[in-house]
Amino acid sequence: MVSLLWLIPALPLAGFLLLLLLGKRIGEPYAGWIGTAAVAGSFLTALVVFAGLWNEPEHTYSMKLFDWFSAGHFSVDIGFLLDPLSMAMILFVTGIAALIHLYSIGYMHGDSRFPRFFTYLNLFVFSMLMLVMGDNLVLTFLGWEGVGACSYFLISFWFEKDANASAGKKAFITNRVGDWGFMVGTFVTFLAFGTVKYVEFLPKASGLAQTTATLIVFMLFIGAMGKSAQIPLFIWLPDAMAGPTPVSALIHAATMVTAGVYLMVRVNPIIAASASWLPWVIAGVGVATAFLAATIAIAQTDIKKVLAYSTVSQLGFMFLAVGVGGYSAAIFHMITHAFFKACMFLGSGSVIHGMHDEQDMRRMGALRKVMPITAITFIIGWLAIAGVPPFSGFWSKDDILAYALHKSVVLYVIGLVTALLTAFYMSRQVFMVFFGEARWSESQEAELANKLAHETSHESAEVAADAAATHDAHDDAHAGHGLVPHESPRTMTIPLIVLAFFAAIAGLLNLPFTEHLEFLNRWLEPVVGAAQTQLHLSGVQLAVELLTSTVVALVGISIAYAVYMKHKVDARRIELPLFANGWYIDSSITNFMGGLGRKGFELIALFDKVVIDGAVNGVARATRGGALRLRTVQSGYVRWYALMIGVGAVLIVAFVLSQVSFS
Amino acid sequence: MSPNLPLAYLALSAILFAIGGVGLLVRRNPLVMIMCVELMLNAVNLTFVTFGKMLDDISGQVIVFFVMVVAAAEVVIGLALIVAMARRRPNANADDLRLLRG
Amino acid sequence: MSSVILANEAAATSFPILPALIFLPMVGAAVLALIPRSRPELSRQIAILFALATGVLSIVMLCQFKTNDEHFQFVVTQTWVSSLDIKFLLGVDGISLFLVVLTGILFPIALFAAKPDNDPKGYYAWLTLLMGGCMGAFLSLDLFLFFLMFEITLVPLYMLIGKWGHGRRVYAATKFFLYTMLGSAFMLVSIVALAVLAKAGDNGAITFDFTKIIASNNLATGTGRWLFLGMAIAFAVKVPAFPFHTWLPDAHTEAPTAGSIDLAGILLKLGTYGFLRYGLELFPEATVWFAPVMLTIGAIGIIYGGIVAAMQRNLKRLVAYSSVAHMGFAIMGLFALNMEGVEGSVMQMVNHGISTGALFILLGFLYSRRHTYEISQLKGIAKVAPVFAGIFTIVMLSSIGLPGLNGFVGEFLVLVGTFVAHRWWAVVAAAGVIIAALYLLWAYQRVFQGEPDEANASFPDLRISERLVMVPLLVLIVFLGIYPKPMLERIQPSVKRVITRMEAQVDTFHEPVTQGGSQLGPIKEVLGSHSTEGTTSETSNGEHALAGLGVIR
Amino acid sequence: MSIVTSLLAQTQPLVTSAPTGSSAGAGSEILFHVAGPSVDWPALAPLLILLVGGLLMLTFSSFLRGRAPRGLFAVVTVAIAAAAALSALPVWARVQNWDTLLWWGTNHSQPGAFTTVGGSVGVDGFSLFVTIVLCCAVAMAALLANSYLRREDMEGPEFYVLMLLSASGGVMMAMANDLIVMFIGIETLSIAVYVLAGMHLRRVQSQESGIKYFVLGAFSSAFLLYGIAMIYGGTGSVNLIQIKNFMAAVVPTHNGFLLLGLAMILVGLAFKVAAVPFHAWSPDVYDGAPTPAVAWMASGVKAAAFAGLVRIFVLTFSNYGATWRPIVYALAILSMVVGAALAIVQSNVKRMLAYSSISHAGFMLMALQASSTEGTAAIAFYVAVYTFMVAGSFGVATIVGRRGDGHHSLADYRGLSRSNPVLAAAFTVLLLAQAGVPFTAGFFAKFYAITAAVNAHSTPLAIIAMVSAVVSAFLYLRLIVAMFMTGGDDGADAPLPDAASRIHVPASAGIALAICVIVTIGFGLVPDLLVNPARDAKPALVQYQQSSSATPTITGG
Repeated sequence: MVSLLWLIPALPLAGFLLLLLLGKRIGEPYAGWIGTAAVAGSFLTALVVFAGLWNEPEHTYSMKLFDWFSAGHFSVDIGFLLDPLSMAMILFVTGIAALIHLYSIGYMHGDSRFPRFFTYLNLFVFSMLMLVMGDNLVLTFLGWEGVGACSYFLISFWFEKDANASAGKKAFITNRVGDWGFMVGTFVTFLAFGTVKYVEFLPKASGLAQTTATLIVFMLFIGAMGKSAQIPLFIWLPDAMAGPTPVSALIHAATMVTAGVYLMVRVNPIIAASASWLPWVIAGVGVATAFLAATIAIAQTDIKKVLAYSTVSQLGFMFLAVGVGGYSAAIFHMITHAFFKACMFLGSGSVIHGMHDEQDMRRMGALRKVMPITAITFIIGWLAIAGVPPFSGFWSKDDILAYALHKSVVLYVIGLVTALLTAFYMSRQVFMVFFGEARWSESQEAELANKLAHETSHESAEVAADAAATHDAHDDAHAGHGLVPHESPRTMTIPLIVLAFFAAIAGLLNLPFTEHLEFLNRWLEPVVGAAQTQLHLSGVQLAVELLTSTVVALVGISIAYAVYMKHKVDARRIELPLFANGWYIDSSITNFMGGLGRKGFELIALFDKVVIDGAVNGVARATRGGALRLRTVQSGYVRWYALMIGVGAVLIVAFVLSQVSFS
Repeated sequence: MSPNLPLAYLALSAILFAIGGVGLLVRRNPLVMIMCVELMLNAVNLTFVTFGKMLDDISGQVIVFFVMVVAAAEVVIGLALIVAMARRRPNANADDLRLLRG
Repeated sequence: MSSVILANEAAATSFPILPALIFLPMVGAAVLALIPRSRPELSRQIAILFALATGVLSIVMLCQFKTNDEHFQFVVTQTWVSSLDIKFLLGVDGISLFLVVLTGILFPIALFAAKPDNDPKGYYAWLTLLMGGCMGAFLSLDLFLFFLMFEITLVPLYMLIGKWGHGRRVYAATKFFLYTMLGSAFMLVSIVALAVLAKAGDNGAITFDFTKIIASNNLATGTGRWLFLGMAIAFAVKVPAFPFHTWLPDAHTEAPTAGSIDLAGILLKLGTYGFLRYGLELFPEATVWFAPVMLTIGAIGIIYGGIVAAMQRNLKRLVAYSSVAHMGFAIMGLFALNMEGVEGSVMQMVNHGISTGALFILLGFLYSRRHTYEISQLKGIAKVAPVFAGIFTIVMLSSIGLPGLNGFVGEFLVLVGTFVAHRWWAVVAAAGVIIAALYLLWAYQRVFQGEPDEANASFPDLRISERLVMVPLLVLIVFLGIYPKPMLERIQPSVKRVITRMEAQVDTFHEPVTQGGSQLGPIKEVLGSHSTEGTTSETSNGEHALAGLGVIR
Repeated sequence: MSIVTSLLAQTQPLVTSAPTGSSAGAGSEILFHVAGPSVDWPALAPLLILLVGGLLMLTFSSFLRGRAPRGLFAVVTVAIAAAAALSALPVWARVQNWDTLLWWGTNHSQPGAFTTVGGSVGVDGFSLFVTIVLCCAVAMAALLANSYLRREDMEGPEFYVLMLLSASGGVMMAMANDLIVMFIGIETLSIAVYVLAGMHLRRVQSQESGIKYFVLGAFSSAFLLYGIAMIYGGTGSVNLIQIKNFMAAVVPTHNGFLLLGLAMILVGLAFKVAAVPFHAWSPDVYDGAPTPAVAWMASGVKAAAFAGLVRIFVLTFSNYGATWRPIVYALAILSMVVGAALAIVQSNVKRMLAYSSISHAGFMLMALQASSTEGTAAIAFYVAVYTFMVAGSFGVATIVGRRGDGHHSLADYRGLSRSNPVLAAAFTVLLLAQAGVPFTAGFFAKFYAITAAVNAHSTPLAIIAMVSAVVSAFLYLRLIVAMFMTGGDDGADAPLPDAASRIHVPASAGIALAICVIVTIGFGLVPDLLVNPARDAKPALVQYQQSSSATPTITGG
């Protein structure tokens, strides 16, 4: 059964090829169904393989398809490594992807490039599977780049808008900065081990010199920072919301952005062998990202932006987990996050869809009445992310915090504060969108006014506002609708329900009460066991921690309730411009790139033109100039020519006579 | 003949040669320029004769006849060219011949 | 060693396939020159016929090539100038094999892809002549013959650029001609001096026979370095390596499409191929000695080419500068002096030929529709021409070096090889991948994305014939990205030969390799002296891993 | 033994006291019984055919006044040149020790290079090679002149006669074994060329060039002659073999007269090959002189002068290499660099070619500087190839110059590929050959010169040569651009000539051009055809073999 492994990526690949060649002819909606079927088939295969994996020794199975390339001592296969970690990843990736494919059939309805969308999605799933299944760093890198490219295609899917195109480009290039780290990390690995195959080098990690290990991990971590949107490379992720919402859910929340975490977990034996300060760096970056992104999320008004920053924040949590040695916790949170964040993204997509492409939360409200299914599923997701027991997010986040406390109180406290902020801003979002007064009835007029304002002041044209308008095809499809928001079609709500269900119960995967309940921990034991920090919490400690988390979550929700439902505090006192503008990090980097960075580039281009090319042309000019000057010697006077002969003769005679010896 | 006498002849011929050369450089009349060349050639003739005497070798003096023939031929050609030019451009001196330059 | 190298092919195959590769296109050029002016339409058909026949021959040769043979194959020897032992000596090994095949493929495609504005007869005649010259340069094993072929390619390309180009074409063509000729001036002196000094012929006579010269190996160290330098200047100009590159943007910008395709696809490889064959293989000691310089040149080229490309406003200039960057990889890989680097470099040469060739074809399509290469004039083409945009995207990603497409394999191997040998250069060069994405995506956004304006709204998508032209290249792009093994395993034996010879010839040189997990001890030391932040340089005395560096100091 | 003494051997008793008593009363006998030096007539045949042929043509043409059929003189000239060249072949076979030359069996008592006419004429491979090259140059120039003279209303035998006489002077130089013979050869060569240069009476430029050439030529001849005198003074002889013997016996004290003479002779010959800084005449003369005459000047005169240089410096003064090689080294650099640099700023095609020929002279000087067998072989090859390249190039200039010989500016070549595609193609081949593009004879010429230089450890010179070749390549490219690439950035949008403005290419000139192009490409593809003769063309100084009559009388010393 395990040998069906190859089928898992093969199905999406087949779907991709089919849609690439015939997509236009197949058309809507069959292209969508083909894409969905390919991924769903892949998920089912994964289940079968999963079943088969139980029987494998150490739950590990590897398969080599063919040599990819080799030269000298360097050799890479196209081969798959199936172990508990990759199995877990495969399952949730294919599962969620299948749901999001299904959802997209409804969401992308009427788009002129409907088949193309599924082509990209299938390619993405294939790449993501290569990433997690690859049995070596280079194959992982193939997937890593592949998902990056798909992300690029999908963010700029509606490329007619410059902002979308820019966002896609920004994502790709920012990721490339990380890729540099990944590549260098791969090189060091190869230098150190002579191989890049996980099963060959990971067991030898303990024999590695500390600095080497540190270097490898640090470089790979740079890669992970890019892909998983950590400070300072997180700037692309909020912009990436320019893509269609299913893309945001699939790529920029559930799967691709967690690739960095996966990578870190994958190389955990090397982290264990590296310098002691390195986990601190990872944890520090993680917790800082978590906190910073949470503060930014507080002040966002775009429904998807809030979720985007929240994703950044949660990814920070996962890196915190990696840094403090809680690898299984990181994976645990990754899975629960995938469920609830995908659920909420799709929910927001449903809202946007129902609101006729309105993304500004200030024009929403009381949507629970018109969009009940969306509202309920969204609320489940909210409770999960806010950390309210017994929803999944509570357990996974608490798991991370427990590891953090084990490492350092500071990390724990910041983590707690972030959790509070998370509860706060998510509650804010839920209250603004689904509760309170319905502000959408007036939103049409407001939109008109806004459009006028928009035209006068182009400066305010930020990506958020641009993304708000999104695709025109969609408008056409809904032309003539009433002003009333509506519930989405079934292809969209079914995935929501499924995801909400898992968002609620996924905590069961890894309940901290007894070792028997820690299914995930035990499942991942062969992969991360050696490097994992061993927590041995007493019942009291556990209870106190769980209680603290619960209290924090509830406090966060309460504050939000006070501010946004009861209006006891002016929201503007909390939504500081500093937060709204993302601590000015993005704008600073953009300004730098557009300003000083560009100046530098221009300077080099100028150097090329003036110095390098100038030297070449200068030589030509100098030759010509010299020749022109020399030409005047050829004056036309016979006497002058005779003088030249005479002088030449005298010089030669002088030279010759200088050799005469008069002895 | 005193031992230094041949050297004096050589020096004289060198001086004549130099005079001829310098004359060619400073004069503009084509005729005078040709005469200067003749002077140079005759200076060489003197040298040949002197060497022939010094070496007690007849050929030095015989060569002079060859040179004189050649010099005569040159003069003929030179004069012909000058005449041809003078037809088109009377009173032209050497410095006027500047159509070709650069 | 000469006898060893050529031994197996003493009795060559019955059909002289290599001379045919050279002379078939040249005969085509002659036929083209002779057809009457009144029948210009014939010229295209004749040119395509000859080029295709040559291409098919090259593929036949590829099929007959013995994979695990490090020797030259299909060898043909014919004395040409007896007094100086200049021979018509041809042979092909794993290094030149794919460059020959690339020549065979790219030229017919270039012929299919573009038509001249005027005077088709001359255009096609020069192009086929160029093909013969390129074939000759890759196949020659006689230094003199190589130089002739290397040099003769200038004339057709000069005429192509100067007569059928755009804009400041005469300036560009002249610059190209003189710059390259200046480079080869040094090479000619080097070749002559080598022949004179090596005296590798029978009884110490002068010979230009490559195999004899490398067999004789009687050059003093200093001499070898000087001669290498002379050759290196020519090749560096041809590649073109920083800072000898400024002829390239001009030549590319003004060249007609086919000229650009062949210039980028084939002619630049003459430089890197020359480095490999007549640098690494001919002057092992000097190569090792110069390696740091060349690595630096390569690394600078990668970064610098990318940065300058990012600032270009003309698409062809942009691709031209990207060639500088890509060829920087090829140079760097060669001078890593290990199997990974050199094999990767050969891969990179071929891949660059395919990708950049394809890019220029696409730009030719673009130009035929819009008559401009200015980025500012183009907008939103993806909306009106999705197939064009899609194909462009694939080619672009291949050029960026996306894994799974051909560009990645070569670049990655080069970087791995360089890292093993001289790590800081690789670390810097790897940053080139960021810049590559920067300029290509930037250009792509400006040209293809956004809402098309009036001038671009009626941009017609690719015709069927144009799509068909792209198919072979796209197939190669994907195939070589996924399964480059057939290619690498043919390259490997010959590269091995070069490296082995280098180890044998240079006392202190050992191929820089990793130690593998079994001997982690030395590596601990090696990397132990490394600072993670990258401030200090290595000072280790690790035995093997640093041997490559040790030799160079 | 110098020609002078041998020719006048019978007068000896009159001048010097008789060495033996027995001859005291034999004076009258000697006076009437001339026992001149033995003359190997077949060896002198080329020289005599050219000389006598020219004079006969002049004589007989006076009977045909006005009634000469078109092209008669040209045909006769070509025939004379061909006869001269053919007559050189048996001698060549003899020098090369061949048993047969085609069907013609040869049996020689004295194999190898030999000396004749009392040691004043040396016949060796090199001199014969140059002789044949000169004949070719005459033939080419005659073919070009045929239509030119008719076009310019200058018909008559004079042009051809002068050229034949000039060629005989060149052959004399190539065979000279004696400095006086050399001098007479040079003067025969030059005086005729002075007239040729000034021959186009209706063109002021032609007259000007004639006068300039004459004045400067005479000036430099004076230097040459003074040099000869100094050599004579220093060694006691003007015979090259005796000079060499003298130096072999008496060196190494540096002989002031000898060195001074060496320098002066170098000046005189450097003037003839137009080496910088003695080159100033050549652009002006090439510019002004009738173009076919320039074709002869550039090819023939240069070839003869190099033959002289080889004989005097490589052969005779080989021991003094340390003295003259640096000078030639410097001259070569100056010629190549200045020639190339000045060529690129010209706008007159004839001037361009003039400067480029200066640059070519630099290459040949480079080979001369090597002072080796490779060097002389390279010179031989270069001279031969260059003759055809330059004759062809000036041939094109002759044709494009049109009536009045005045259309020589670059603009006159604009669009030539449209009006005269074949002519343009031929010119392109010749230009590319001059630039040294592979598969043309021009490339091999440069290649051999470089090889010779490198072999002589003058690698820097070789590098400078190649760099200057690149500079001058720009010149050829400019011409090609003008012919082919109109409408580019190079010039205004002047109306292009079309087929209507086609320039008439006369048949004879066309034949000459075709020959030049075929030779240029042919030797580029199969260089062995020319390389082997060039290598066989070894210069040699051979001691005069005493034949029956004359008694050797060592004089001087």
